[in-house]
Amino acid sequence: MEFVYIFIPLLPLLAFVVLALGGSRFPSDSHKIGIPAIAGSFILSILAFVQVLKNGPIDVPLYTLLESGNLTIDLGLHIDQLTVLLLLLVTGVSGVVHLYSSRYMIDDPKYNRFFAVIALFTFSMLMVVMSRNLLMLYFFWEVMGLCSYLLISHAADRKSAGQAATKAFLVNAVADLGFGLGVILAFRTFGTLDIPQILELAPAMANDTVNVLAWMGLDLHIRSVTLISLLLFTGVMGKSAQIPFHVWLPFAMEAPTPVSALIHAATMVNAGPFLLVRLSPLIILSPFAMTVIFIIGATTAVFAGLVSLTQSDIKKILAYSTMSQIGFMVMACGLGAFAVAIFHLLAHGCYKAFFFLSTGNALRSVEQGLGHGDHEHPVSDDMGILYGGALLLALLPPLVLFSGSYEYLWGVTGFISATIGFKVIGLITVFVTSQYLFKGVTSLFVHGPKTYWPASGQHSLETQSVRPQLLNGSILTGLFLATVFVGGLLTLFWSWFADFLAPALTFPGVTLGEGAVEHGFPFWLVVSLGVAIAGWVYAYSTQVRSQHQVSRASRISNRWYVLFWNKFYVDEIYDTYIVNPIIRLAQRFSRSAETREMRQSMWKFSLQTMPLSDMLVFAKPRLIGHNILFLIFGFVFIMSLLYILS
Amino acid sequence: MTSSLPGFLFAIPFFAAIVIPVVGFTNQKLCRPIALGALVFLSIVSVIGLSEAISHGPLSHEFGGWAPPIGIEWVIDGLSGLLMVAISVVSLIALVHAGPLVEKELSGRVIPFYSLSLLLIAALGGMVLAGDLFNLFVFLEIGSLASYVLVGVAGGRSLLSAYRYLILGTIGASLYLLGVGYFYAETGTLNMADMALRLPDVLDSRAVLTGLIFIVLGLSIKMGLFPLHGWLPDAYTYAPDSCTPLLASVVTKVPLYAFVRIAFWVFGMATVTTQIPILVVLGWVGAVAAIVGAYRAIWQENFKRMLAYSSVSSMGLIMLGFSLGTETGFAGGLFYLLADTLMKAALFGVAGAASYQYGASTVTDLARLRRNMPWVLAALVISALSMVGIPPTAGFFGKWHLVVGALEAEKYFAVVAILVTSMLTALYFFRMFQRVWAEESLPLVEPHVLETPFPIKMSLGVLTFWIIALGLGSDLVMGLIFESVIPKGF
Amino acid sequence: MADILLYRPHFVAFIILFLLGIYIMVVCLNLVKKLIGMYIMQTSIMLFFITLAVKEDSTIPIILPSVTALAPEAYANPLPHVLMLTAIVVGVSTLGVSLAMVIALYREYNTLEEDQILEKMK
Amino acid sequence: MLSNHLLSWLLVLPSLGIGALCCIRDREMVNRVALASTLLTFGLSVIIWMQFDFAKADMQFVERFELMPTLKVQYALGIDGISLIMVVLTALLTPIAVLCSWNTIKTNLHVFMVLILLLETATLGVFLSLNLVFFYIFWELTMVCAYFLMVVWGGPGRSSAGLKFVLYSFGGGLLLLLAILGLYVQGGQTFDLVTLSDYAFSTSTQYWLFLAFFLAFAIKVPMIPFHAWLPGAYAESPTAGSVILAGALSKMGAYGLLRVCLPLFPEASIYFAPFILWLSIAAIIYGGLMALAQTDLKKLVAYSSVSHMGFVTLGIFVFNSQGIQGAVLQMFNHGIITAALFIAVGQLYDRTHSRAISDYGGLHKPMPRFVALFFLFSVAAFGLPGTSNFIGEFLVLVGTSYVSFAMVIISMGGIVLAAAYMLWMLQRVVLGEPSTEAAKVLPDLAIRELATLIPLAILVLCIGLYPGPLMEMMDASVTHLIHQTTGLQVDEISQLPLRP
Repeated sequence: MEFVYIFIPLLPLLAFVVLALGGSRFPSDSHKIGIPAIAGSFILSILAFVQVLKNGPIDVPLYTLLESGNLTIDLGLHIDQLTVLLLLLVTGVSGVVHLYSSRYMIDDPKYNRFFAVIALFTFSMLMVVMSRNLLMLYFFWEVMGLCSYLLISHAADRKSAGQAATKAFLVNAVADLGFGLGVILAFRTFGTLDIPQILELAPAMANDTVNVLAWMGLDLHIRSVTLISLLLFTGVMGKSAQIPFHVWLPFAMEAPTPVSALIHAATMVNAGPFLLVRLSPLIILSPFAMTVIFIIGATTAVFAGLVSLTQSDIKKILAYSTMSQIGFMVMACGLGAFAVAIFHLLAHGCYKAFFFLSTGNALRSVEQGLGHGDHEHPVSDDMGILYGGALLLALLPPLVLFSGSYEYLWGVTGFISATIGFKVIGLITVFVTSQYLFKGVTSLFVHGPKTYWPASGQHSLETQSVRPQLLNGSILTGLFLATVFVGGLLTLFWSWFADFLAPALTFPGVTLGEGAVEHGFPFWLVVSLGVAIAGWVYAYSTQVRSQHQVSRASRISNRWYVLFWNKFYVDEIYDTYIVNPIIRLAQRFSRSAETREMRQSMWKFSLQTMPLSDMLVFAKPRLIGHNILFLIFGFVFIMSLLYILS
Repeated sequence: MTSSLPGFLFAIPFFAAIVIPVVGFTNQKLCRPIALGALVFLSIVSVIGLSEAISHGPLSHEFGGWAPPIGIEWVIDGLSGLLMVAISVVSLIALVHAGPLVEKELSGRVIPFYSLSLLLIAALGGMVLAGDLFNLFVFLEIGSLASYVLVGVAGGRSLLSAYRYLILGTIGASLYLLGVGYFYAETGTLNMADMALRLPDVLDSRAVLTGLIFIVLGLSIKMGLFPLHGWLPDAYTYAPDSCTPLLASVVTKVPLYAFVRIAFWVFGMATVTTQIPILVVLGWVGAVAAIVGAYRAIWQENFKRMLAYSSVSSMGLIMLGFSLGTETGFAGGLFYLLADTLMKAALFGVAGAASYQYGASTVTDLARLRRNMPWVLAALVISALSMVGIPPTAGFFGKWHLVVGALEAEKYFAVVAILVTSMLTALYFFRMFQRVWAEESLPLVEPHVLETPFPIKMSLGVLTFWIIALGLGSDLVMGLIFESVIPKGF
Repeated sequence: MADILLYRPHFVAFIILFLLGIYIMVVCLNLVKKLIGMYIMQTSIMLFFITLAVKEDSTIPIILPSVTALAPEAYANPLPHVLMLTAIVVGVSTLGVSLAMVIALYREYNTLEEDQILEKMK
Repeated sequence: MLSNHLLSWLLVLPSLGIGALCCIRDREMVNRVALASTLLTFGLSVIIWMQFDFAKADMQFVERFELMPTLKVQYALGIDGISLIMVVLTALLTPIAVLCSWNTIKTNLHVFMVLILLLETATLGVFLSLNLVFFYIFWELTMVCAYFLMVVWGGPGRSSAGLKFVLYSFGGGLLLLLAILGLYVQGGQTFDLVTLSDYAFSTSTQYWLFLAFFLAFAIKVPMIPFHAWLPGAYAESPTAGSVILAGALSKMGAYGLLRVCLPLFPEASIYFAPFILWLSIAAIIYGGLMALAQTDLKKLVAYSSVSHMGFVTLGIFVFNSQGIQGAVLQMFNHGIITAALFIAVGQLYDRTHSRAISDYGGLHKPMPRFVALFFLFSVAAFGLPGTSNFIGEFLVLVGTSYVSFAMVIISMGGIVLAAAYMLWMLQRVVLGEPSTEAAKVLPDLAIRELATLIPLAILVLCIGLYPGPLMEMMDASVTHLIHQTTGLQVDEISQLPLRP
């Protein structure tokens, strides 16, 4: 019976294979393969949810990938409470995006490629959340990156798309270096890569240390759990666009909007927090790692929020907002509030998907020559949805974080001093979030969209008129309502949620106590809601007063503004201090190899003989070389004397 | 019958050499069939001689009824039989190859060419067979005279190199004769076998040492051993293309044979390595010769000159092999000698063919072989690869045995020298290939290019075949050498 | 040194002739002069051989039927003479060939001076 | 007859093809005969694979008879798990090489095909020989064939590249000869590998012989200070030449290390291992950096090959199951992937006659099928999970982690570099707008061209997803090899401690 769950990832995979191999035969019907597959997965996910709810985790063994010495990699699916929630999220959002795209992308020349890749993506994301083995997880973690690359470079004609895709992949590759190292270290520490086994063994190995400077002959012992956690967290930082690996996400907005919704907001970037939660029993053993995670998450949350304030492109604003939200989840993980992070993750996934999709709609209408002040008629509907969504998103963090059992949950790690920092950062983020979202939505219609579809002839008014807006509108509305419903429900039944998730997070020594719910609806929730609304109002008021904040700002704030607007110059710093030096070094190597080749003209053997050869003593242009004869001369003389003297 | 075999071996080419002018006077076209017929006969007889010598021990033939040591004795044993076979077969092929070339470049001198070639072959045979030192001298000079003339027969520039060859060759011969005089003064005999018995008593005498040095010097000039190779590059470069395959392949090898005969049979292994350690010196000389010859070959633009320096290098290698003082080294040297005979004949044959058809003389000109001459090109490639030492050709196994010998003798300088030489050889031959298949488009070809004449193609084909066959049959040849050639004393 | 001159004067003479021949071959630029040097060198070797055969109070090694044979010691060694006879033939033919070459060279270059020939060949 | 001498037939089949080709001039027939004979060889290699007993560690299908008794040369062929993989690789790549030169070789096609077949015979011979003399003969033969393929049918810079290649290879070959003969003189007058591996050499002898062998093999691999011949040779060869050169010939070096250096000179191997490991790491990084700076597509692939072979040598000299199995797997993968990349670049070259990256761009529009395959091989080249390189690199890195984590980190940096140069190249070649008008109408791959790439693509994915069969194939042999090198018993090898 269990093996039926193999079809959860298998259906999208089959869809991918069919589309990739034969997609060109039915170019405009590709969605007819993708959508049923995803729908099937979604239904199976619901079944799995019910099953898990009833009987607890499910294990589906697959096959043995490889055996080499003491290394054995058994692939298998592990479906527990955590997985099942993410399965629902992924298949759900993916299904919606499939539906949406079937209309949105209809006149795209690479229609079938698009569906093939998102099917592959869905497959690999499902495998990431279901995989039982760390290597398998890493495996699909990378495949997701590949899909992201393929989708960012979807509009390959644009140079910027190609650059963005390369950048996204490379930043992730650097980060995954840490991930890979973490996998290897985990194997060397635990002797296995099976995640449940590792989590079981972890407490026993808590005091195991690694001498990281052994190769220099020095002594610096670090606990291996700390090291593994940090290394794996590096991968998380890449995939979830945490500082300092965040640079790729804004550029990834080169992808079509449904992709941004699916990958760069709702699912792939969520893999990071998911991994942290999945490995929570391991990470929690290392307070140092927890602190680092907290700091990175918090910094990202604030930083991304600040930057997004200054952006004028709606998709970039959303990208930074995503970063900020995920920073929030990571921060929660760093505090030990894993359930909160997951809750936030699910809610954010739904909201963000909705938000991006509606932005796509809005962009479509603006872009058809209707933007820039000519937006009264077609825009107004969408404007309402956008504003509503923006408000909701702004209120999400406080709703999640300052409700329920957060205090208890993050109190688990026990460092009280962080409490104040957490709260301050939380409030700042809330304030900033509500502000930038508002501004983002308005700026879309004030400044006009900066990127997305090029003004090519592809999207003519004819195709525009064919597209039924109604369907998309209804999907969005449905999604919106569903998210509100689910969000509200979960908020209200928080304790149920926490209890459901608890088995996946349990680790020896810590148990979720009763009474977490009693702390619900405290003072802080009210405060944060207030702050959010204050931000909203502030943004609205400034927006009304002036559209050009720069001109009005004082000199100091002006400077800050420029700093934010330039995203703290992180891209420039990377280019100057990392990318360019490496390329320059490579070119220097290459040049020196070339000049060496030039110098070795010996290889080319110019047609003249080498002058040196004429300088050799034995080649005098005389009939009888003197040297030879004098040699003989001398010999004869000496030998004759020898004989005579004998 | 069999006891007079050595006599036959000399007589066949010698009488052919005499008959040719007589017959040729009436009908010039008969020269070639006579010469080739004589050589075919000679080859057959020498093969018989070799097999007889192997199966029944050395055959000796006394002249005029005088028994050795007083009488003149001709001996055919394993070594001389082997050399004889090599000489007769290679010169047969070389003369087959020479046919079209002679008609083209020596059209007025067909008779002297064939006559002198046969005289040269007869003299070489005589040297190989001679059982006493003075006889060897006489044949050395006869052979040299023939080759002087062959070098200069085309006139022009080749005359000067022939003259130079003559002067230096005569000095060499004189030195050899002088050395023989010293030996005679000490031992009172000229017969090699007899001298070998008497020499041990007088080894302390400086006269023997002096004589040996003179002989080695004299033969070194004749065989073109560095640094006494001065005559060789010019002679090979300017000699007519019809003569070079013959000259380059065997003429220098036979003086080397004479040296080997004297060093290992007359003196014996123990003497030349310990009491009069001439082999040590010659080992070093051979090593330097091999390297310098190969190095100088790199920079040659003229193809035949490059091959000439390559001969200098090969001679060094062979000498190195003989001087290693181990059985394998000796056998390796001998094997390489045989291999080099074939390879040089083939390479100079290619040079002749190239110049016959395209007037190509420089390495760069060889590129023209690409057009219309695939078989010649193939012969060039295979023989060049053999020179470089690519398996499974003869050249490879030659180097193989040399290295084994050097390793067994623990003479590491020799190992290094062989390897360096191989590397340099590879350099100039692959540089040649580089020119042959250069990126530049081929120079405009003369409007009417002949088909390569059949004799040239055939002889090159046979030589190439033998190069590979000798490589693949290396085991048999080495077995034969180990069994019936290696002198006592190792 | 004096002893050598006294007891082995023939060796000294041979060495001097030999070296002289070589010296001429090296130093003289005229091709014919070189040949002269060459022949002197060859002759010196003959001298050397012949002197080897010499014995004091010996007679020529010819046994006539009319004369009773003496003890072997009483005859000069005949072998070197025979050898040198051959060597002379060889030397003469060498000289003949070389002179023919010189004639051909002269026809080609109109000179017998080495420098000039080399100059013309360039 | 056939069943008793399977390995000999493996050598004979291409030779039969050579014989047939000598009599044929018709282009189409020449192609067909060459293809048929290579395919038959491949089929035979698959049959051998089927009949191979994976559980045994020692040589199988052994054939011996005295060939040259005086020289102690035996005709000895045998195969174990490691050489079986190499044989299959070679037999697989050659038909593909024949296919990809179907129409592209304009002159002397039959000679070209003869050389290809000869090269195949020689390469197979290297992998099958149990006698060092045979090993050497085939070794040199490969060099000669590859040289002539390069210098006759090669690209514009072929002369100097060919000379460089042949001199390096020949120098290496001489060292190999010296080493083999040294082994013969020192090791009881035999050339037999099986006998020699039981022979205990004294330590100093081991050092010298090891160094000579190592240098010879390192030039072939090539390892870092000896790589100067590589870019030219790979870039200037005709496509088929590059395919076999990079695909099969560079494996001979690594194979030699496994077959000769490790089992015969265990002490020396362990003594020099750190040095070689650092050289390998230098190769990984240096090759990556050089590839990053290349403007020529073929040179880029060539330098990436330096980097990949660095992983192979890295894996070999860590002396544990993961490392060596990973290395062997990497040899196979590198053979397939680099060959495929060369074929792809060759297909581009056939269309535009340019190898410069800057002459391309926007290929995704006119050539979608090509781009899909090219993309697959490019990402496979830097070890994206799902492709075979990932498994190999991961195993090598796990193996290396037993030695040093610093090395693991640096070599992972090499993987990132690989991703950088490959993706950057893709960005410039595949993405964007076509650079010229002509580039917009390039024809997509024809069936024959697809037939060269698709089998390789399938293999890359299959091994990436299920490397089990290959791992099983070499498991026993590798364990035996480690046992010979380190002296550990079999159960110790499979249960290495968690931390060094």
